Amino acid sequence: METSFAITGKGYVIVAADTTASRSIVKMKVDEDKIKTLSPHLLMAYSGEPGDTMQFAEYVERNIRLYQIRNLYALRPSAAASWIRRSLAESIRSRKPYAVNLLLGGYDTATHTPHLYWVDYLGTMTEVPFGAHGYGSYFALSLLDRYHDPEASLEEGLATLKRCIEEVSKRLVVAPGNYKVKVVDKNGVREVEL
Amino acid sequence: MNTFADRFSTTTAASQLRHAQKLAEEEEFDATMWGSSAGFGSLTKGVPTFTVPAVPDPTAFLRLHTDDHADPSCRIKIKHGTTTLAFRFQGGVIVAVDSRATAGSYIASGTVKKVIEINPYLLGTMAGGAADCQFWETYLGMHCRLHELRNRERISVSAASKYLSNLVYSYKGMGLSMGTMICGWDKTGPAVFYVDSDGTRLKGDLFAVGSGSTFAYGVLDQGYRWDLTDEEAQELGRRSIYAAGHRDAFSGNTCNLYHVKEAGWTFLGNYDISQMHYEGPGDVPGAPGGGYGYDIRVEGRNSSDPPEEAAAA
Amino acid sequence: MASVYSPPGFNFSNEIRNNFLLEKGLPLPKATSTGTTIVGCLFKDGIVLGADTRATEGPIVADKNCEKIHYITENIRCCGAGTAADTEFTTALISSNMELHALSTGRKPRVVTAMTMLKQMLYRYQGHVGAALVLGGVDATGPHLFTIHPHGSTDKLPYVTMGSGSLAAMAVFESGWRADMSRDEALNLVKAAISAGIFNDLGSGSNVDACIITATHTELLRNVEMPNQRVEKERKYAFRRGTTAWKNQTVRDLIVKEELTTVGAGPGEAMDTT
Amino acid sequence: MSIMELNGGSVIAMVGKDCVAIASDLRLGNQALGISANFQKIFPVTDRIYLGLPGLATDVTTLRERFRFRVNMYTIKEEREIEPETFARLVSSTLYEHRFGPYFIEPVMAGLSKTPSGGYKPFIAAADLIGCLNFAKDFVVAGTASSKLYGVAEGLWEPDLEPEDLFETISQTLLNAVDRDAYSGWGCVVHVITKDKVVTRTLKGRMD
Amino acid sequence: MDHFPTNWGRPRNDAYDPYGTYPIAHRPNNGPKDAFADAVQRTQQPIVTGTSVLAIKYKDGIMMAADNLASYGSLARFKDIQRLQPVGAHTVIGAGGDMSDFQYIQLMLDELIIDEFSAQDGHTLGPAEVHEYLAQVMYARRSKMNPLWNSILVGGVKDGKRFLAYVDLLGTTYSASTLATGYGAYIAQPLLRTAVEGKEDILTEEEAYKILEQSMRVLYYRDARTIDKYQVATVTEKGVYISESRRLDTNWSFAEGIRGYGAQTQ
Amino acid sequence: MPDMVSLAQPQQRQFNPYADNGGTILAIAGADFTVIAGDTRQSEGYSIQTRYAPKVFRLTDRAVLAVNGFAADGNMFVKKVRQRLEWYRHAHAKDMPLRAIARLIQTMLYARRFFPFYVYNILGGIEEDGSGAVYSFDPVGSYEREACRAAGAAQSLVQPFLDNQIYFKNQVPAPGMAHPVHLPLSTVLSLVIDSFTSATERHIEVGDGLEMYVVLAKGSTAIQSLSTVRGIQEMTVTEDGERVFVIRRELKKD
Repeated sequence: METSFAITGKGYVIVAADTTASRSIVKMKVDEDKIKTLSPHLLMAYSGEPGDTMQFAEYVERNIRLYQIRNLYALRPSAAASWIRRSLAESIRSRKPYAVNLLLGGYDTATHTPHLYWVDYLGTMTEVPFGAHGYGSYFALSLLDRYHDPEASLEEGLATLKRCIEEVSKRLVVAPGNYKVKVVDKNGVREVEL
Repeated sequence: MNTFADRFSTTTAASQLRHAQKLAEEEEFDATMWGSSAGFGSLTKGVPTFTVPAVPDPTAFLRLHTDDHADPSCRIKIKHGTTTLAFRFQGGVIVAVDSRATAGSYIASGTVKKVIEINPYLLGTMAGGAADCQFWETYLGMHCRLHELRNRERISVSAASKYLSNLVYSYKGMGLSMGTMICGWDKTGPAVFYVDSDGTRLKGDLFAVGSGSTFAYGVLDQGYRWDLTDEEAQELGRRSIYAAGHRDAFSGNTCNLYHVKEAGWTFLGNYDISQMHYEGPGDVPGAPGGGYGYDIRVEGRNSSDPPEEAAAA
Repeated sequence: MASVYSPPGFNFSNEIRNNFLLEKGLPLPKATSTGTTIVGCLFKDGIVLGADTRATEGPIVADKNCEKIHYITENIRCCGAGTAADTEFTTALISSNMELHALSTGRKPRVVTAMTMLKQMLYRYQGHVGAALVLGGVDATGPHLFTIHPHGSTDKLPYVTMGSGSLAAMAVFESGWRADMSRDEALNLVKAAISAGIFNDLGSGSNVDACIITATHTELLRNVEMPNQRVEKERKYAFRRGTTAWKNQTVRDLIVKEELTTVGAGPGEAMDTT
Repeated sequence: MSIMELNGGSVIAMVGKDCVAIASDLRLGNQALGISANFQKIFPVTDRIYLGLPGLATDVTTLRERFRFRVNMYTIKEEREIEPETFARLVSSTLYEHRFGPYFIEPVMAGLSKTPSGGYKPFIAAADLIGCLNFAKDFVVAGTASSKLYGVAEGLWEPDLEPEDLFETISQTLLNAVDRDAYSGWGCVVHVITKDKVVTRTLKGRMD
Repeated sequence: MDHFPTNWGRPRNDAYDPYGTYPIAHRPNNGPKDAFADAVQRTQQPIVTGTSVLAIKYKDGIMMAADNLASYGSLARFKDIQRLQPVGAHTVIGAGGDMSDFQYIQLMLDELIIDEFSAQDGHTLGPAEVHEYLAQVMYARRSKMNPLWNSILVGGVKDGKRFLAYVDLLGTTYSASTLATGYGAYIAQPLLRTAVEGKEDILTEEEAYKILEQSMRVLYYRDARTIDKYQVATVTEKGVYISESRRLDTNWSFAEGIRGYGAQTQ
Repeated sequence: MPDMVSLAQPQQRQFNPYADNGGTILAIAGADFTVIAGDTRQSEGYSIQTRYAPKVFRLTDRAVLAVNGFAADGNMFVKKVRQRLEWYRHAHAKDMPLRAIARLIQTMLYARRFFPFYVYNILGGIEEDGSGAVYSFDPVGSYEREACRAAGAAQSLVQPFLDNQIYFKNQVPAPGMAHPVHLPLSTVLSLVIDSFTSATERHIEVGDGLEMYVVLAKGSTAIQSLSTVRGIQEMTVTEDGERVFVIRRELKKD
């Protein structure tokens, strides 16, 4: 079952998503990257209806890129999140809605602050210090309530993330095996190994 | 109940009259029941009897008329219990529960006792239908006492839980809902058994049951070790129930904490979950001091990371 | 959203999403409805309309003193029962259409015109606009009283009732109505009919509103009877200041403070304004 | 579980002496799971009008944007600030436009309206999800805890409360009502609007 | 037991199991959703039915009225059915609902009275006892899911006490100074309450009769299952008296001026 | 499963054996008294069946039971409880103590686990130690002892109000002061009346009349505050023990 986490820390956001692509009861692929880099300082983890996820992520990616080309600078995280939410809220009113849940992690280079937005397929959006989607959230959120520190260093942040992943694999019947983890901070986006 | 079928099998006026006069007699309580044990008299003689509606599918009838969380239109609301946990460690068994009962979205009570004190050595927890747990665990308590009287020794936790499991299994599919942990200390040491209305019975070290159980597991698993000290274990139980009470809408209000040791169980206290959020559980052993709440814990800390010169400015 | 003005008519953009949520097993919430007793009757000089003032959401009273007698034109009024928003907007729409009609024809509006507009509109929506109406007024052709059902059927009778209390009110009319009553007799009868609804039907309650329309004059008697005033409470419930614990406070000052600083003129060098 | 209970949340507004107050809880849930403890449901429309939007969270944001747009258009076209009565009608007609396919929001409005003599008069109103307005003289409520709020407010509300007393009454009403509702809570925010200032306080409410 | 919060409650429509891996107990059940709306009294229904019964208290006792019609669906099937029945010397019962069930109840009550008589213990059954007995029978039958499909008014006077109460197929009971069953509860009850409440000890027999007659007339105007032929029962300290059938005089002159339902004027 | 066989003869029919008769009940325990109250309206759907149908019943001189939900089930249940209490009195030559009645009610309700009584019960009275007590039940018999409880149609309106006024929930006491643990009888009676008038305003199924039973412990001083109450009526049967009173008030009838 799809699971994604995101955690803010001192000057960064860690976004992690499982790498399983499944159809019905079959695992189609185990190294799928479900985190899109939307702009130099913006990451988006997506999960939900297969097909919709990819299509929507690419649609968002292209539009954010288009904005950057037109205006020579990228949207700030809050503005990007707002636009993405609007796209989802309008899509849910259309005949073929995107059923996609998102975690948007970005680093605002103007205020030097990391931002994390929790967005669901209905277009519900809220800014959170940490967030999760999928069944994993039922285990991870209380864990993060307990262990999350907004001023944690990257190493500490990754350790907390590891706790979440361990907990989910320990307790969730359909726990995913592998995760891809990306970090966004003032230096931009990079992938990290756990 | 066997007389149930023939009671109205003939419909002549005379028999109808006879039957109507019989109505003064309680159909589910016969004369033996008003003995000195005031109602429990016949319970000790065998399994209690239940009235079943005279429809082809009594389960469907019950499902139609009593509520589940999803359907607000069923007006016979049965109280639901929620987050409970119990774990074994070197110092015994810790049992911690919340105290909220909901009927639909309405919080029917915030003071429910979800730990049922079966006897001084046995505790049962309550998740699912409140009445199911209260009734059957009380009933279990009576049988544990009978066991003591017959065998001149305390019933083992294993036997007690097996007894309960067998009881509720005979009602499987009838609509009972209970998920309970039978916790105690017997010759084998501390023991925790999970018993539910499906008939599952599991021996284990650590269980959490109810809608908030996932949140409790999140904290519990991370802090659990076999060699916890008593204080650490108690704190872990409190902290896990707090976590569930905070995140889960159907759990909360207060946490009741019990510790089972060789000499029997002790009740350690009742802790308000909101108070734990803001101020912590108070002056109790194992408490770290300060509120458990995320916003309280991280107050004044923030993630923004301005460059040195900007921070100085 | 792109345009400043919305196109006229209903907007169905949420329909697909809502159906989707419905399929997920999430039932739609209920709109405010007026269980309601509304009545109207003819008398010698015109029409008396009446209504109770309770609006409900399920078993909860949402509004204790709402207005159910809606303005159509000066000499035509309409009582509404059913989905509250529908009665409100349907009558408002027809009211403005009547005004336009009167302006374009240059004649005083007639009750049948309003009735036809209402029934055509309601029929078009096939009962989905849940308005059950009692329409009454006096025009050049005399007094008229109609009921209009949500599906668009109409009735023309000397005394009519609608809403959940309609049976109670009708019983009063059936036993008390006569042709050619005086104004006071008719008003008392309407009050009795509404009261029967208020006291015997749980969907109706609070006060009695009435409206008397004659050829020359329309008189709205808002809360003409108030039989259900709340008794004074046994205790006072004002709290000691500081009872509620709060974490933080922000104050948004709405007074723009302007301070006048004179520039370039020291004391004693004030400008001579004489 | 109705659609209104998907995300939870409740709002109440009360009238005092020359002041009004509007308050809401801060929970955003995904059914039983709490997601955020800082989800604002009350938004300033003008200096003296506040709008509470309890209901489905995606519609909270959508309608918030929509109303801001419409109020801005009004201000530009009319060259004046919108009055609460007018704003209530704007809300009502926007919702009724979606009569068949509604937004799952039951708006609550509180504000001070200008009187011809230059003073200010308290104004509160609520609408159901298809825009039926309810102008009350005492209090209006909406959201998942509405029946609880009705009960407590009916007991505690008194006429002519001073701003500070109104703050106590509305806070006590809201806190106790949401404590009996599984889908509302996680802290509350109260705005007390008087003619020269708006005081916003975050309450120390139960966090379970 | 399923602990997962989102799975609590009834399975949703989208919960299905394409691979059939779940055991039977876990299969979703998409039965009726609303208990109180769907489980309405549907398959077993009354066949030949009587409609309203009205009763009020007055100065000397109880007065009860019911028309003589037994309908078969919308057919006015039997027009001379008596729906008021004396029980013993102090009581009268009036029934709406299924007439065959009512006749069965009559039979049962006859036996009861005979039993009581043959005991010869100096006691007789009064209205309160008859009502209690009926309530027990009706409640027991509803508990067997095999109800007697009636709503019954029981009225009487014994030992100087007036008694008037209601019992229906569910065993629900209540008493008040004015009672009505069927459509009477909606149409006649408001009139009766206005006319009687607070005046129970003042109303004379003539006044009481006028009130009931007027209510029967309104019922005849508005309840399509009522005819204009009815009986009135009076119970006083002297005993039970059930009148012959009477006719209502009715007035339809208001209809002469009505033309059409809308814009028609001729 | 012994004795669990339902009626064997095939009967295919759908008949709803339940109805909802509205109304609200409430009970508050004090230090040495308990107040148990209920409105007297019985309704079904939108029509009022009667304006006076009692929902609160005296069981013994120290126990009063309030029932709410489906009226027929409620009346039958009270009758059965009274019968069991009568049996107990014959067997033990004393009235059953309150906490035993509570357990009795649980087993009686649970005996109908598969065909529940649609009844919400609140039992109020005086415990053997002389303290006031309230026990509240769900339809299948789970119960707990509390200090105050509202049940029925308007429970969600009344209960949070009582939380605030009886338990002082969410109220910070004035500096140096503490909230009282028990309220005096006169205050409790006022709160009960205000609860019901508030519920009448906002809930259509509540109204017509209010019946408040007051159970006083032996030698309770709260009796003084009852002397000025208008229309009070004593229901006590035994002497030198607990005393039961009933107070009636009108509520709005719309």
